[in-house]
Formats: sequence, structure tokens, C-alpha cells
Amino acid sequence: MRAFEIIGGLLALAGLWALPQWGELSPYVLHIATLSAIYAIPAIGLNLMLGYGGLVSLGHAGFVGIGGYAAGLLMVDAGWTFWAALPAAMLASGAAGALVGALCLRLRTHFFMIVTLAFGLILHAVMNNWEELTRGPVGLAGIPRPEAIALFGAEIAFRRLPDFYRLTMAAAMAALAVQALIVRSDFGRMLAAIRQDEVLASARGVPVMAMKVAVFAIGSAIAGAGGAFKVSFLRVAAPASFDMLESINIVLIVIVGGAGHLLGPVLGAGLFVAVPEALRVASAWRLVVFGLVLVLLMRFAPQGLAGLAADAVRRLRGKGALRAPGHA
Amino acid sequence: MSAMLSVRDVSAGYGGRMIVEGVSLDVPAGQIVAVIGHNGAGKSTLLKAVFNLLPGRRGRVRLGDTVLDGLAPQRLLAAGLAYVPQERSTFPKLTIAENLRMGAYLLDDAALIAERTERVLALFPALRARLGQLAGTLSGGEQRMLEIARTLLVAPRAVMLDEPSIGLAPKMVDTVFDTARRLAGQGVAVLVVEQNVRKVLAAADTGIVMEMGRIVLADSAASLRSDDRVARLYLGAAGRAFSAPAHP
Amino acid sequence: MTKIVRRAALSVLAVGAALAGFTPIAAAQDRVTIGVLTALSGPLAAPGRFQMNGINLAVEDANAQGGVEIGGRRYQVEIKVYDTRGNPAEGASAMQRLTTVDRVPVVIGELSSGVAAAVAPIAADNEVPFILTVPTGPNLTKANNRWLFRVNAHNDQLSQALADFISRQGWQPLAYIAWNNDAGRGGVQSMSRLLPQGWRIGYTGFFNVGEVDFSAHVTNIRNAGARAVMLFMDEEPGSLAIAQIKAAGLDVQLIGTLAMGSDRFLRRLDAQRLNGMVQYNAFPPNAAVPRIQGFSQRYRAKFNEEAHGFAAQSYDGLMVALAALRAAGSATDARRVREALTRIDHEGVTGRLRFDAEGQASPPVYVTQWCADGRRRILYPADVVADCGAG
Amino acid sequence: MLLAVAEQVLNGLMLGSIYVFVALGMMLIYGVMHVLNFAHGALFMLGGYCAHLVFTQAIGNYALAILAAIVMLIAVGAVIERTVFAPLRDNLRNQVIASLGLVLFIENLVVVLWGPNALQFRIETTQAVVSLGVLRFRVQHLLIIGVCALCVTALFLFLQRTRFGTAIRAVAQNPRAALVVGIDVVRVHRVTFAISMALAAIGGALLGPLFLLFPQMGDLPLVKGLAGILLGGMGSIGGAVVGGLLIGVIEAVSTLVIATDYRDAVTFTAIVLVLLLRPQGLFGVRTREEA
Amino acid sequence: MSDAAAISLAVAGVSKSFGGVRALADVSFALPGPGLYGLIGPNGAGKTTLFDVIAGRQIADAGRVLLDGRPVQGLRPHELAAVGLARTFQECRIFPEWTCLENLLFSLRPKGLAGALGRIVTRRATAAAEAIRDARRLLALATLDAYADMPASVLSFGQRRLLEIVAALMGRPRLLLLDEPAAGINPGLLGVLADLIRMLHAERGGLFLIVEHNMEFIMGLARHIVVMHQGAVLEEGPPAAIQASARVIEAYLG
Repeated sequence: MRAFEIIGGLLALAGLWALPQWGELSPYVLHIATLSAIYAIPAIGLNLMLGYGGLVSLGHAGFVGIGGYAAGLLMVDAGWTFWAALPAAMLASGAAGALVGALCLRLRTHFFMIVTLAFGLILHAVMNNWEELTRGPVGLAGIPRPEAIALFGAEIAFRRLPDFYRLTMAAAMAALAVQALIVRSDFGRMLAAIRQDEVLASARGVPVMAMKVAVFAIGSAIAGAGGAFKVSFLRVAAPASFDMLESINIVLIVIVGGAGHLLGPVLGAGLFVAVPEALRVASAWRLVVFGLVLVLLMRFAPQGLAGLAADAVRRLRGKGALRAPGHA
Repeated sequence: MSAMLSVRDVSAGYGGRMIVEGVSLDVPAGQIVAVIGHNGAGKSTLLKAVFNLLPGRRGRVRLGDTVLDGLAPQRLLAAGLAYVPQERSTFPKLTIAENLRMGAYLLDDAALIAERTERVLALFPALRARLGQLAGTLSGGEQRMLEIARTLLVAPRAVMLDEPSIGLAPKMVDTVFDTARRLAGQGVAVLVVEQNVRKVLAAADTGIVMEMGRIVLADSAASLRSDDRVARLYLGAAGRAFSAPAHP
Repeated sequence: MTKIVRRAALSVLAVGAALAGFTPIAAAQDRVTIGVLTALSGPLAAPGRFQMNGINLAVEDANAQGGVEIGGRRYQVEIKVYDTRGNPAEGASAMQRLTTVDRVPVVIGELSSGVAAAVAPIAADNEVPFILTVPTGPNLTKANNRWLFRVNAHNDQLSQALADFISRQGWQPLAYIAWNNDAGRGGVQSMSRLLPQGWRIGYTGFFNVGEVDFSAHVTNIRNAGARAVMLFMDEEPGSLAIAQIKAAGLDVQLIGTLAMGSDRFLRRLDAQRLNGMVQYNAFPPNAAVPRIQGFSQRYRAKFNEEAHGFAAQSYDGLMVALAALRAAGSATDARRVREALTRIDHEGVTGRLRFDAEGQASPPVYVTQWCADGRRRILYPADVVADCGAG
Repeated sequence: MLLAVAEQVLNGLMLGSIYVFVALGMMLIYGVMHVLNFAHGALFMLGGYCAHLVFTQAIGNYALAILAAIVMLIAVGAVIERTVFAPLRDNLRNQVIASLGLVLFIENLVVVLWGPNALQFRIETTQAVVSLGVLRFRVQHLLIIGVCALCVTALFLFLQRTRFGTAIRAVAQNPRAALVVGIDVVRVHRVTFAISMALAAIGGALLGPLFLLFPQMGDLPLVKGLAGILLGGMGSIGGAVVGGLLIGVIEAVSTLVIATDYRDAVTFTAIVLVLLLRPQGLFGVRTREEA
Repeated sequence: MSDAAAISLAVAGVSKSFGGVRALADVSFALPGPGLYGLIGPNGAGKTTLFDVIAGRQIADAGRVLLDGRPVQGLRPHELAAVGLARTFQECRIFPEWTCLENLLFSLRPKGLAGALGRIVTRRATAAAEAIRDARRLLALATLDAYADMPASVLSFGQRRLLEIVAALMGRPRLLLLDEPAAGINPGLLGVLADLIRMLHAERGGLFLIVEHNMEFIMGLARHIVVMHQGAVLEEGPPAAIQASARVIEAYLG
């Protein structure tokens, strides 16, 4: 069964890698796939916080934005390369996450939710209003795609969509791998202990507050990386890319995909980007239908897509022993 | 013996797992029937099943001549069957008066409510002085009193108590069982589930021993008190006496 | 079980049929499809409606004349409209789809400068010309994008005449109330830059899209002792702002933008409240100019309201696209369409449209003023100055 | 300056009254059913549109139009409660996402049915201006504050003085115990939802004539109402009222000293500060651990 | 961590109020060395509050808690865990998603943020075989061996209680606070539970402080009992003396 999973995973990876080579595949498909990967990255960060740490943050787009603007400004104003700006963006978002986390993690669930929402709004206001730095609502234009690199003598030009697609896919995979490692590490187990019972975890010696701040910072740093990829992809950093709606979208991606499942954010991002695209033909009815799809999903697939998939796999394998514990 | 509360072949459980299987018992008016047994033997589940709180319950329940099967809890209460669950069931931010008023929720007749409230307060004088106080400020034992007192407002014909002594100091435990006795003294059929075997058998008329969701022994409380097996299993005599795990 | 399957199949069919209803059914005649980006939902959906009115009218007009003749064949004109929701990523996906799946030869539209900045590079990637009809950020056409064109005047062009006018009138201190978005902030920036050095600005207040209470601004304007208030917003918040300014009894000169163009706007207010307000305008619907009158009449006949500037600009956007197709002689070759656009010289309803090296057109800009009877007069430019009723 | 402050305070009270309508409705549903309904703002907007529809198409009487809107919204709410929230009971996270789906559904359905452009909802009688000293306000302003006070009082009396109102509080505190004393919990949920919908309808129908009706008109009141609930301390009626009013006043008065583009940021910074100093909100008591 | 053989706990003048209600009023007592101690008192006497103060979950308004003579009041629960304190809860807390074995092994995880961050992407190689042996033995003693690899959520309340106790013991605490270990446990099992506690204490040493309502249980188990009443210490002494004390009988046993 393990081997089955590994082989399946490798095949999927190879397929994704080769996607641009599949005949006359439209750049549109690559574009959508790239966008999905770009949404998946911050969603993975949020999944660590929300799915594994139990922290429902409604301001995640703010931290995506910090990473995006940090990367954009460093590239446009300071002339850094993308490769130098990316870690700087993660650092900036991570530091901001640690700061905000330290401030508002003392609050209980709903209060925490609203305070993170407030931080999201405040960060958006700063991006929109601090025109001297951010260029205001029109956005910071002229952000380059990553510089080409030479690999085994062949030049990979990220300027072009197929190569940029592979880059974001690789980045999403890397984020996924980091997520899996963290979840399965000792750190992850302590996180799981906190999610199940904070009081008990604390009594067993887990420094609950510090752990939460740490996971908030990590989630934000991953979000920052997502922001750097996003602005490089769109070639503009505009406040409209990081508003409250966008925060809600990321939460939506995580939960619809299946919070607390490793692949949840990826499935959620795919669905979130693909369904509205597929519904473009429905014109004005598009978001009406999409809203309905969300309601129905929550009603009939309460564990998200990953939960649905897990159930299906279990059913295929015959009787499903015990239900996956938790994640209610 | 004509039973006030009659339970026949009741089975129930959670999510397809049966915890109570084919239990039948009778509680005559004016008597206390105690159900004892290990953790997970299905005692509390039995009461919930009788009160129709579990979906998919099977079997029949009768109160006097009324068939209670399939009735929603508020209909059961209207028919005269009251239930005091194990966990706290007072409303902590309502006053004691309001809590009592909620006990009489199903009644419309103001005069009747006033009269019964008066009777109940006579029975529980400690509550009268504190009518305007929030229920949350009462001690655990006092809240238990309030819960029991509250059920009297609907003039039930039968009352089910789930572990009334849990978490109470010894002094309060006695008071609770005294109250149960007084209830029976008013002609109410009392069905009580309890861990404190010694105390409950001292108060009850009949004892029923449950194991693994079934009744394994039923006798008068007096003879159960002197029963070897009961003594060994439930009254704290030594020995490794775990029954098989409740529900693997 | 079979019943469930049958029911499921039926509902799938029903949904499919419903969706199919939205896509035009292919017909025998040749068709050319123009891509359109706009906001059908979200906070910009309202101005999006004016944009679409203009584009729909243009399609209707073109087809009524038998379509467009390209390379000796006549084509019926169709549009493919995608919603950008005012979101840059949405816009980028929509542009990618128009240019690589629908393979349209030219794309027009868009409302927000932020979205346009994300969308334009994709048009360039896929080498399809993109004609903006509403966004006013001056930098958009300065990004060295050969595939981007704009038929409407940007903020600097729009503000120029009005800035002169304001300085001649000596309206200072001046106060601004502006949308806290690209249109509002961009407008304030341009106007402040174009006013004479040191012109006193008593108060600048921004409000978020969706906010409807202007009392704070009104209070601040009164405290600042401003003589004139310039409103950068569209007619919906605009009508509220003016009503609240007047209700507070503030005696200030009102100055507006072209977004507050139509009589929809007036209907929300008493003419008295508007009396004397000046604004810049791209399309004074009642001017005694044949092209303007013609468009206004057709627009009123179809939509039963006064023509809006966004509609006129977008009408011209589509007509310019068709003219370029005609000149290119190809309904599919986007490169040739771009070439044709650089040389285009189109007499549109908003004026004569030619693109400079950056792809920016310079349509005429007007300054109009509301009269007490709810009609307008034209104050600028000098050659079309007209009195009440002809603005 | 004093004049300006007075003007802004009254303005803040008016805005705050609108937030109170949203906050109270959300708080009731949350307190009793443990549903955090983000669609409340969209329903508020729908209330305004319903009132407008009835007013312009049918009766032309403002009070009757509001009544009709209440009835229509209660019907809509009943459908939503039964098909979405009741089946998702005890799953807060999924309820939140489902309610966000509802926001998309309702707002865009309104765009499809009524168009994206704002509608004008003009009630001549309430357009009149009254003078309070030098300050001038529209009747509608005062109407909003008045109706809000009326509704709050009525709701308070209902919850404190009536049997059913007490039952609603009882269900909020201990739903299992409510079942045991014979309270029809499902009915309590439905009535609570209906009350909440009625408040949303009144709020939307009152705000419409003052400004405009547009599909996103509920978004800001939703966020501010939510903030008001938290500021007041989740779970207390009085807290929701004071919290909502306070948010209105803070945001109105703050604009006198701080640039308006940071208006929302200022409001939310204030809330963050309050919550950091007093994590349970102004009137909240720390009771149950929330999961 | 210093030796479990030399541990002492003292509470000096601890007071704590909640919104005007005095839960603890100047509580003082000293437990001089390892052993089994009982803490009894009527409902509302402040026993659990005192536990919470000792374990760092509540911060006292006044007074000191001394562990080995060193003041530890104000330390947070995880810091106290690091110096050898473990506890169980009245409401019984376990990690429901994990197996019983994992519940026990978690008591051995590296703690502290530095340790956690150091292991942010690594997993400690499967717990030492010795630790697993120890855990399985504890589970067997608690009659939970059949459930070792099942999620703890399947256990009944009484079984959870046992799991909680052995999980707390797994980390070999020097100071163990047991909050009503007998509540919800079948009377028939109480003897076993008492034996288990007695045996593990004999084996591992340390200071066990047990809050209990069941008199028979605690009188048979503890060698020294502290009685609380209305937030203060009412009496202290060996079980026999407590049972004979008129004050205690008056206030409590009735």
C-alpha cells in the first residue's frame, strides 16, 4: 500500500511535469494550473495553521501580500533577482506573522478569527493607502518573472509560461513536502496535541503559546512565498490581490479541500480556480452557481474533497475499519 | 404488580453499535428501582433510550396506559415521564425562579404553576430563599436539587435519575437519595442509575444489575445488598474484577 | 437504483442544456469574435454595466449594417465577455482564455487600472492587442507594452482643462473626496499635479468602495473652510455625497468627474442640488455635434436613459477594434490587427481617435456645468461652448 | 470643534444602530444555534431590496413595505435554516464556509435579478431635514435610531419577560437541559432564526432610503456588526448593542482626527486593542471553554 | 531534573478569587517528602482551584507555592512539567485521536520550543524499545492492553480515566496531582486502581497528591490527608485522625 502511494505520487508528479509537452495543450490550461499552484502555496501555509494547529486565521491574504510586496519592491526598486527576493519575502512575512501571532494568539477562537480579520484589513489598508511605497491601488507594476537559470547546459526561461508553470509546480510540491515533514515531525505531534486538547498538551509540557506563534510564523512565511510567486506571475502587486475576499478565499480553499489533510490545500486550490473558470460560460450566473456549489459541498462533503477522496479509497479497499479520527 | 413505567425489549446504541440489548424492566408507582453495573454496562444509555434521545431505538415503553414509543422528549414529559440526566441540566445564567419556570415550560395554567411551585418550594426550602439568584452560583449538590425539584412541576408519574450522586460530597449524596425517597413517597415511580451501589441499594426497593447491555440480575434491594456477587463486584471488595472491556 | 441514475442523468442534461443556452449556437454565416473584459460582479459591476451597454450597442450597430467587411468578406460581429470581478488574477485568467482558447484577434474593455496592469502583459505574451476603454491610470500606457492601446483619456489628460478652469476661478482652498481605489487616488494625484504650484488643498478624504456615509468628510470640509469640493467617484456614491453636502447646508462649489455623467445621476438628486456643479466629461450627450447626438439618440432608444461617458468610450473601443480588423484585412491575425491599430484614424462618437507611440489616444475633453433646470452647458473647449440644454 | 464632535456622535449613533441590527441578529443565531452566519449581511441587503420591491411595485407605503420585507426574509431564512444550517449543526467551520457560499449566491442572484446598479429607494416623508440647533439631520436618521431603540427594547423584554423568550435563553445556555424540561429546541431555533431575519429586514429597509440599495451594501455592516459583537463580548445582548453603537461612534468620531482612508483600520485597531486588554470583550464573562 | 526521592511541596498563604468569590483563602500546608497524600473537602471547597494554582493553570492572587523549597508560583504549566510535575484532570483529558500507546509515549516527547523547532521536520527515531515496553506494561496494569493500538476515543469514561493516570505516570513525574481518580470508576475497580497507584508509587517514587470524594478509597490509600473547607485548610493529619475529627465530620461527612 505504501509502495502503491509512492508510485502513484511519482506518476502524478511526472504527469504534471510533462503537462506542457502534451501536444497542443493550450497555454490557458497551463495558466490555470499555475494559478492553482500559486493559490495552493499560501493554502498549505494556512492548512498548517488551521488544519493542524486549529488556528482559523481570516487575515492570511495580508501575509501573502507582505511577501508579494516585499518581493516586488525588492525586485523593482532595489533591483534584486527573484531568487534573492523570494527568501526575503518569506522572512518578511514570517516575521510579521510572528509579531501578529504573539499579539493575538492569546485570544480564543472567534476573537482570534476576528482579530486576524482585522489585521488583514489593516494590512490591506496600508498596501492601498501608502502610495509612496506601494504605489497605491493601481499597484506596483513591472515586476519581472524569475531570471532564467542554466541547468545542465539548457536554459530554463521562466519568462515563458511552461517553465514558470514547472517552477510554481515545484514550489507547491516543495511546500507540500515541507508540510508533510512538519506534520510528521515531533513538532507536528506537539501541534496535534495542542489541537486535540490545549490544556492537556500544556500540562504534558508543550509550550502552547510559543508553538502557536511558531506555526503562525511558519504559515505566514509560506504565505509570503506564495505572494512572491503571485506577483511575479501577474507582474503586478495590487492591493486587490490581497483583500479580505482573498483571505476568505484561502480559508475556503483549505476547508473545501479538506482541512488537516496533506493534499487538502492542493485539491481545494484546484477546485477553487477551476470551477469558476469552467463556469465562465455561465456569464452572470457564474458566481451564483459557484456559491451553490460551495453550499452543497459543505452539506454533502463535510470533510472536504480530501475527506471525500479518503472515503472513496476506503470504500474501494472494502470495509473501512475505523473512521479517520477527528478533524470535525 | 402493576407497573407505572414499563420497559420492554429495549435496544439502543450509537452509530450501529448496540450498547443496550433487549432490556425489560418495570417500575411500580411509589417505588425506587435502582440500576447498577460497571462503567459502560449501558445504564445511562438505557435511560437515554427510554427517553427517546437515541435514534434507532427499538423496543416498547409504556407509562401507565400511555404508549410512549416514538414520542419526542417534550411529549414524553407531557405524558408524565421526567428525566434528570447525569450532566448538569440547570440553566446557569437564569435565576432559580426562571429555572423553575422552565421546569413548568409545558404548562399554561398560571394558577396551577403557582400552586405547584409553592408545593415544590415547601419540599425544598433551601431554594425559596434564593429564588432571584442565578442557578450558576449554586453548589453542585444544590443544582442537583434544583434539577429534581424542577421535574416535580410537571407532576410526573415517573422520574428517571441518571447518576444523581456523581461529583457530590458525601453529605450531599445522602440528601439526594432522601429526595428520591420523598419522590417515591408521593407515589412517583423512580428509576435511578447509580455508581454508588451501597447508598442506592439502601434507598431503593428493587435493584437491577446490568452487564454488557443486558440485565444479569434483578432482585429486591435488600437481598442484593447481601448478595455475594454484588458485594464482590460492586461494593469494593478486593480482587481483579474487571469485566471484559465494555465496547471494543 | 436505476431511478436515481436516471434522475442524475436527467439533471446533468438539464444543467448542460442550461449552460449551452449561454453560448451562442454556431451558425452558417462567418463570424468574428471580439474579446471583452469587464466586471459583471463585485463592486465594479455597476460601471461595468455602462461599459457593456456601449459595447452591446456597438455590436448591434455594426451588425445592423450587415456586419464588418474584412478582406472582402462580411462577418457578423460577436463578443465573448468574461468577468474579472475587479481582481487581477481573475483578469489574467480571463485574458489568457480569450487569447489562447477563444483565440480572439483583439480584446477590449476593463475598468480597473490594477486589473489592467496584470492583464496587459498577458496580451503581450500572446501577441493580441488589448484596447482599454475606461481605466485612467496614466502609467498603464507608459509600460512599454506594444500591444496595449487606450481610447479613453487618462487622468492627466482629463484633469488638464479642469485644472486650468479651477485656477482661473481661484477656487481655493480646494477639498477632495475620492474613492480609495485607482480611479479616486489616481484622480487626486493628477489634479494636484496639474493645479498651479502651491494651490491650497484644504482637505483630502478617501472612502472605501461600498461606504455610503459621507458625514465625516462633510464635517471636515466645513472645518477646512473649503470653497470647492472635487468628487472623484461614480454617480452612485456621488449622488449621496452631494445630497449629504447640501443637506448639511455647506455652501461650496461642486466639481465632478465624467463618471458622474448621465441623467441617472440627476434623477437621484434634485436639479437644485446640482446647480452650478462643473465636471470634466468625455461625452456631453446633448452637445450640438452630429456624432454625439446620433449616439445619444440610439442609446436612449435602447436603454431609456441618457448616454454615459463609459458607454460612449466603450462603444468607440469596439468600433476602433472593428476598424482595425477591417484595415488589417484579417479576422484572425492579431499581429496585423496591432499594426493596423497603430495607424488607425477613427472618427468615433467621443471624437477623433488616433494612437500615439505609447498606444494612447487623445479624445477631446470637455468641461460642463449643470444648470438650475437640470440640463448642462459646455464651458470648454472654446469651439463647442454652449449654453444650458446643449451639454 | 465641539459642534463637529456632536454631529459625528449622532452620526455614529445612526451608523451604530445599523450595526446593531446586524450584530443582534448574528449574536442571537450564534448564541442559540452556535451558527456564525456570514450571510447575514447579504440577507440584510436582501431585506432592503424586498422592501423596495414591495414599495415600488405594490403598495407604496413604507411601513407596510417593511412589514412585507420582514415576512419575505423570514421565509427565505426558514429555507436557509432548514436546508443549510440545521443539517450542519455542530460543525461551525462548515457552517461558516456554507454561509460564505450563500453570500456569493445571494449577492450575485441580486445582481442577476435587479442588475448591478444601485437602486434609489426614496421615501419622501423621511427625506425632510430637521434642525437640532445648528446641526441638521434627516428624519430618516432619527427614524433609524428610534426604530433601533424600539427593537432592542422589544427584544429585551421578549427575552426577559416571556416564557418563550426565557426558553430561548435556556436553549442558548444548555440545549440538552432544554430538551429535558420539554422545550422544543428545533422550534426555538426556528423562531430565533426568524427573529434574526426580521431584524436584518428592518435594518436593510431602514438603511436603503437613507443611502442607496446595492448588492454589496451588507458587506460593511456585516464586518462592523461582527466587530461590535466581539467588542461587546460574544453572547450578551447588551454587549452586542453597546458594541455596535460604540463601533459606529468610534468610526465617526475618529474621522475628525485621523485620515478617512484608514477609517476601517482605525476601528479595527481599536477593537484589537480592546480585545488584547480584555480578551473576553467589554461585557463578556469568561465561562465555557470554546472549542 | 532532581531526584524523585527528595521532593517536597509546600503551599504558603495562597489566595485566589473569581469575580469577588473567594475560592482560596490563605491556604497553607506542607508535604515534606515523597509519599501518597490526600486532599479532600466538600464541593466548592477549592480543591480543584488549588490544583490549578499548583499546576500553573491559574495564577494565585497571593501566596507562594514551593517545590523543593523553591518558589514556582507564576510558572506556566509546561514549565512546571519540565521540572517534573504531572497531573490528571477532574473532567479527564486524553488525546482522543491517538492510540493509547501514543498517548503514553507522548509523555516522553522532547519539550520546549527550541527542541520542537530543532525537530521541525524530523521525527525522533521510533521511541526506544525500552520505553515502548514500559508503556505496554503500564497499559497492561491498567487493563488497557487490548486497546494499546486503538484510538483513545473508543474508550469508555472509566477506561479513559485509567489511561489518563498511566499516561501521566509515564513521564515518571516527581510530583503527580490526581484530580478525583475514582470518580466515574466502578466501585468494583477501585481496589485495582488503588493497588495500581500504590504499586507505581512504590516503584517510581515521587509525591502524589490526590483529590478525592470517595472516602473509603482515599482513606485506604493516603498516609496523610489535608481537608479543605470553604477555601481554607480545615484539618490535616493521618486518615484515622481525620475520620475522628469532629470538625471534619461536622463540615463534611455529616
